[in-house]
Amino acid sequence: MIELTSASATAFVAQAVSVFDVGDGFVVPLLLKLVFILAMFFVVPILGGYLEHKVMGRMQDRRGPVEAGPFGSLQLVADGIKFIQKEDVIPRAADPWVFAMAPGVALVPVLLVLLVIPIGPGVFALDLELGLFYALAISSISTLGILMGGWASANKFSLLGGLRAAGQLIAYELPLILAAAAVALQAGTLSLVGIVEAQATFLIPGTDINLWYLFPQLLGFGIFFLAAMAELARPPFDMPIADSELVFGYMTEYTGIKFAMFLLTEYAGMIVMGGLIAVLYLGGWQLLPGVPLPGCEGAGGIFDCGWQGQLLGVAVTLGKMMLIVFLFVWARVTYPRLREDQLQRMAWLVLVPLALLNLAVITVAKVVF
Amino acid sequence: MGVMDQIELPTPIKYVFNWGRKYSLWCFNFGLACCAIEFIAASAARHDFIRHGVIPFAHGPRQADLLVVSGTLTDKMAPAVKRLYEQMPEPKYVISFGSCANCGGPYWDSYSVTKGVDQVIPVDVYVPGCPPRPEALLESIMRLQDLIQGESLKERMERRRRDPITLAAAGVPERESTT
Amino acid sequence: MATTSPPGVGLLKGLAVTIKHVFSRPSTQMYPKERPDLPPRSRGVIALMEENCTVCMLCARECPDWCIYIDSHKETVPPAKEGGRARTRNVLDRFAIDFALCMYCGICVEVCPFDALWWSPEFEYSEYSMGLLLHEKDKLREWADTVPPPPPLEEGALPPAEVADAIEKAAKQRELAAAEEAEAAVQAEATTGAAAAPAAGKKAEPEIEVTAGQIDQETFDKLIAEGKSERIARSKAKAAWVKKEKARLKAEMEASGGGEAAAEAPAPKPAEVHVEAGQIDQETYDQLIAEGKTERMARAKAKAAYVKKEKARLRAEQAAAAATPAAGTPATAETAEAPAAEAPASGAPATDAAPASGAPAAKRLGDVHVEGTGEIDQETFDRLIAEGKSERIARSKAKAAWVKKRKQELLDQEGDA
Amino acid sequence: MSELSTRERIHPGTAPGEDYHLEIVGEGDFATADMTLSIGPAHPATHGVFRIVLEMDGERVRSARPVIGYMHRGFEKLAEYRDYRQIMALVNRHDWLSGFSNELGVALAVEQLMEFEVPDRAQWIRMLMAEWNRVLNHLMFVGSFALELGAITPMFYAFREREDIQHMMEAATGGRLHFTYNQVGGVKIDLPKGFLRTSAELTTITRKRLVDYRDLILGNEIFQARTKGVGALPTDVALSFGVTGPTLQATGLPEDSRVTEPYLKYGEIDVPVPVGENGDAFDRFFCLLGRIEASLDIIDQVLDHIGPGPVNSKLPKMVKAPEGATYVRTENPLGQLGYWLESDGGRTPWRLKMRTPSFSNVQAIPYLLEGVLVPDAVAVLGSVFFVVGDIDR
Repeated sequence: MIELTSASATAFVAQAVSVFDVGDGFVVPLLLKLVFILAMFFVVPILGGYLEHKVMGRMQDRRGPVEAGPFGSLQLVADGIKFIQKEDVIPRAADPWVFAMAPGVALVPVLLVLLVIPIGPGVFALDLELGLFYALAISSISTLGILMGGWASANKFSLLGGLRAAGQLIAYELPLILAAAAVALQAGTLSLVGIVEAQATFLIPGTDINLWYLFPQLLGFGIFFLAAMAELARPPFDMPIADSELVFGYMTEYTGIKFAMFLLTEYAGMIVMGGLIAVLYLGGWQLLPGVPLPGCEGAGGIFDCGWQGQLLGVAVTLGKMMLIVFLFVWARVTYPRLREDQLQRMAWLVLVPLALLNLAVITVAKVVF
Repeated sequence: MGVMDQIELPTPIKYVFNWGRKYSLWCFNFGLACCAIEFIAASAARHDFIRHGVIPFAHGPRQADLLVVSGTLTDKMAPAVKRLYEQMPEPKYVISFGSCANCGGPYWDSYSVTKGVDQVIPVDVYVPGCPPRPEALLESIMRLQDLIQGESLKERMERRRRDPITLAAAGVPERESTT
Repeated sequence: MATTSPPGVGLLKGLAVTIKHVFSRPSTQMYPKERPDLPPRSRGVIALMEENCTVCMLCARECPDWCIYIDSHKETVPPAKEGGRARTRNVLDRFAIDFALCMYCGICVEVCPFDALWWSPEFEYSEYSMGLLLHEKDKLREWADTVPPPPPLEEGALPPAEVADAIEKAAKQRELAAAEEAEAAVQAEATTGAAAAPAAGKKAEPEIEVTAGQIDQETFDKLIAEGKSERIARSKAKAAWVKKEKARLKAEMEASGGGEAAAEAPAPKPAEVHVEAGQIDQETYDQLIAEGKTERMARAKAKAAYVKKEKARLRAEQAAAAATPAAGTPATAETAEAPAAEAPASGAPATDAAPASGAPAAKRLGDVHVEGTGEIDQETFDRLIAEGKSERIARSKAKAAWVKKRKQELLDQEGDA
Repeated sequence: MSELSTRERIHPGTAPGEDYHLEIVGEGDFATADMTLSIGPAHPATHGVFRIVLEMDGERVRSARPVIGYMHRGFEKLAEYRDYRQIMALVNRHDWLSGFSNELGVALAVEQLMEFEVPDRAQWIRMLMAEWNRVLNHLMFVGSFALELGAITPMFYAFREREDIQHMMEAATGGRLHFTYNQVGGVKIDLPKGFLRTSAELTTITRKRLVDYRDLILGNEIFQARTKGVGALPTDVALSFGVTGPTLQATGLPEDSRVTEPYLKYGEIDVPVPVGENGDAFDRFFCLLGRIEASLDIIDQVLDHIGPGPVNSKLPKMVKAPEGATYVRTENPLGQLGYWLESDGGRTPWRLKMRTPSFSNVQAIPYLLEGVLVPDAVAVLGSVFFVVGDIDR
């Protein structure tokens, strides 16, 4: 009896997961993908937020949330439930339309980027040929939302925060793209799935040791990581919301659900960046370099997986995302924030030249080997 | 907000909603004087009220659900407190932390001190002490959470509309022993 | 200044510090489940031992916030024995502390002369309504159950005044009892003398009010010459002056009092045995330890034993030196009271002394009821006015002086009768 | 509340009669004006209700004007209506981070007026407590300064230490912030058993943990980039503003009342005074950490010296300072605290004037803020250590 139930359950899960491979049909896969993306969108950031709470707590010698749900795991759920009940305040002097639209404009691009990030063998919503290009292009639209919010709030702190955000995000877009370009160059494709595949088959020249791009592109990884942190306005690059200077930056006047959307943007952004880093540098859903996932066949064991392989792949990607989130939190807990001009200087005088250098080296290496 | 203060919600939904408010008290610390230090102590490692879902990350009033007035309120400061309170979105809660905020405390005979924050804004829980120890804040937060869990938002808002300053004691749950 | 290190090292060190804490136990105290460890002296809430309160109103008067509310009424108590006088006493109707207003300074607890107020470390009494923070006496009485015993004191501390007094008193009593037994056979009157001694001893040195500026010039000059600071020299010189003055007065008293001075002399002596902290009676100590007492207890008891022995020894020496019973002219109750009764009259007013702590004579004075409150002692009044005191003060003091005189007169008449 | 004038509503903080004008640069569509940014009275950067009005050109501060008085509680007036015991409980509240040192100042003043000799043991205990109080105070500022620069963690570490120290001090005094432990003529009651041992243990622990702050903040390159050369205060300017304490010592002047005019028993022990070089925010923080270490050293020395004896002397029922006046200055954690006590012989002082360190220290803020960026302004505000109650009183 028990075996029967478990068998049917596994069969159901298998069906549910492998549905993404189903090429034929349109409506059902689309709906499923939508549901999948939304689940990703709401559940994973909450996971990230919980991780942040807990890690920050432990690093600061305390425990973090405990009471809400088991071990405080429902803390962010409680936050969400609370935010929908809050009064929605629009300052009288604000531009109501722009003010109302800003959180959406900031949030939707992040949601769209999630579409292309593969989180398991065959588990992705879209495999765009120009996936990387799409991701980077779309994610910079968020900046517009932040700027809108900052301007429309009719608050000096918001305005300063919005301007800082615009300056900062534009400055760090460049090293981010240059570092990603090096990866695309090495992989020879802009497809994110293709990049994972390329990493699975990348061998150190002259040997048959498989490596992720983290190792040949260590410099690029560092640049991408820093730039991602700045893009997300995470401390120590959180000048746009620097609380001790600008209260809450562009979010100062936002209440209730709109504020929650900005908050979600931040957490989802962390997840998206974590996913991008996992895909670009950490071999996507591969457990270890050169080791195929159980139940998978084919090139490096990254495709043609059974449902076990798919589940494991999803778990591995999520684990890598959480690792990146952990690194973000670690930096946040440890460092004071930079000054705006130091931040700009770092972008233009350090990161951009280094990214160019990285690109050049990779190009040469690509040509030579 | 919106309809939630107009209609009485069905009990299960009310329970969930109250639970959400109870464990997500983003807290704006109105650190005025000595008590603010004990407030910080309550947020720090030893006492860590984030355990109870009190998140001290609300840097401005707009994101806050809970205003902890800790310290002496002076007449010069009173308008600012009132304004900050009004900037907070409903539903909002206030804890008056320490003797000064309760009713002027050691400065009861000072010409420049407002004799209690409840002269300006409604207060939900009063914490005695000068300054109260951090555990006292934790206790008052749990008391506030009891209040939130049992309350009806509709009733609360009606009461607020009737009498914007004093929060009528009616509807306040019976005090139960915490020990 | 910070040492120069290669760039990035500082950043890495910071990361090391924070990651280190992930693997250590958080220092969080899980409050509602885990009770805080509160020191006994912690000022959490004020408890009232209602039984001890005499409605003296000191706490309410001294409170900087005026947050103590006391109501009381007088009640007449029937005389204790047939033919006695009915007495009145204060009955506490209401005792309330407004904890919303209280500034937790502890002055009320400090000034309470009858140990009716205590600090309890409890802190969990926040309320939904401020009115409930006004704790009435029943509530305050409940807090009294949570009052912890006071903590032991640090090494090198003098014992608390009450304990020291009690030890002293007990030692004195024991020693007096011993002396009594020893001398009873030799001298019949010794009993009365010994019994009177402590009372006399207590008031042996008349109180002298020292006004600022009166210093012993000799001492002052000497100290200045020794290179001491002016402030120190001044204070020491003042102390020297006080000492001298007291000696002088005492000598005067002895001269006027004649015989009883001799009886007085040995009385304060035993009290002068100075016991250094740490000097213990080893024998007692060993014995107690052997009995399984704790070390602290044994030490304290051994110390007391030492004091007792030492005093007994000194007294024995004195007794040996005095040898003849003539020296111990009986100090009767009347003679012992004399200096105490004399003190206020001799121009050294002990106005600040609480009536309760007065010598027996003062008590007897207090028993005498004097009618009329309008009169003042013109002499005192004039003197005070001449001294530049305000009229109000002079009047009240003069009034007091009149009452005192009148009482003395009445007392004398009684005595004569 | 009276109706505010239009001017006040638009530009709050300008004094009546003061003409408010914005300098307009450029013409036509390109005309720009400076922005007035009012930071405070309830702003995260001002840790308290300190308000500062910045006139800004973009993110650069043109001029800064502190607006104080939001925490004015009339201490000096209240003291005239309280007897000396009550004052002792009152004054530890004006600089709420250094309650014991404040009481100490009043106690010394009254004792000086009464020409009272305090027993040795009481003096040593006072020193012990004053130094622990100093450590408490400085730890708070270590945390809050880092917090203002965006580092959240040092605050938590600082409070971990503070909790330990506060717990120890509570065992002796009964209070966590407001100790009310002094009385005229000594301290109220002797230390509880185990205090000295805990003290000795805590100095070791705190010293060990100071390494964490060095690694986490002082040695951090970002911190150095944020603070070095920011808000540099020359010695002469500092002196002309009456700046004292770590802010003055950071400029290189080893001025410390404990050394230059010893009170209690400071003359008998060695008091290290850390000094900075440039007087910038970094040096101020460096001095702060140095002073914690110095205090721990002093505590160790006190523990060696403390001997048996009484801790207070018998007092008259009502303490009355004789007619006269005196001025006592003590080295409070934030700088020199002075009490001018004038008595007419009554039970309350005729006048109690306070010279509080924070008040003098913030006088330098407009000087320091001129021409800096907003983030630097925050660094300056965090590094000129002040407590708002100590400014406004």
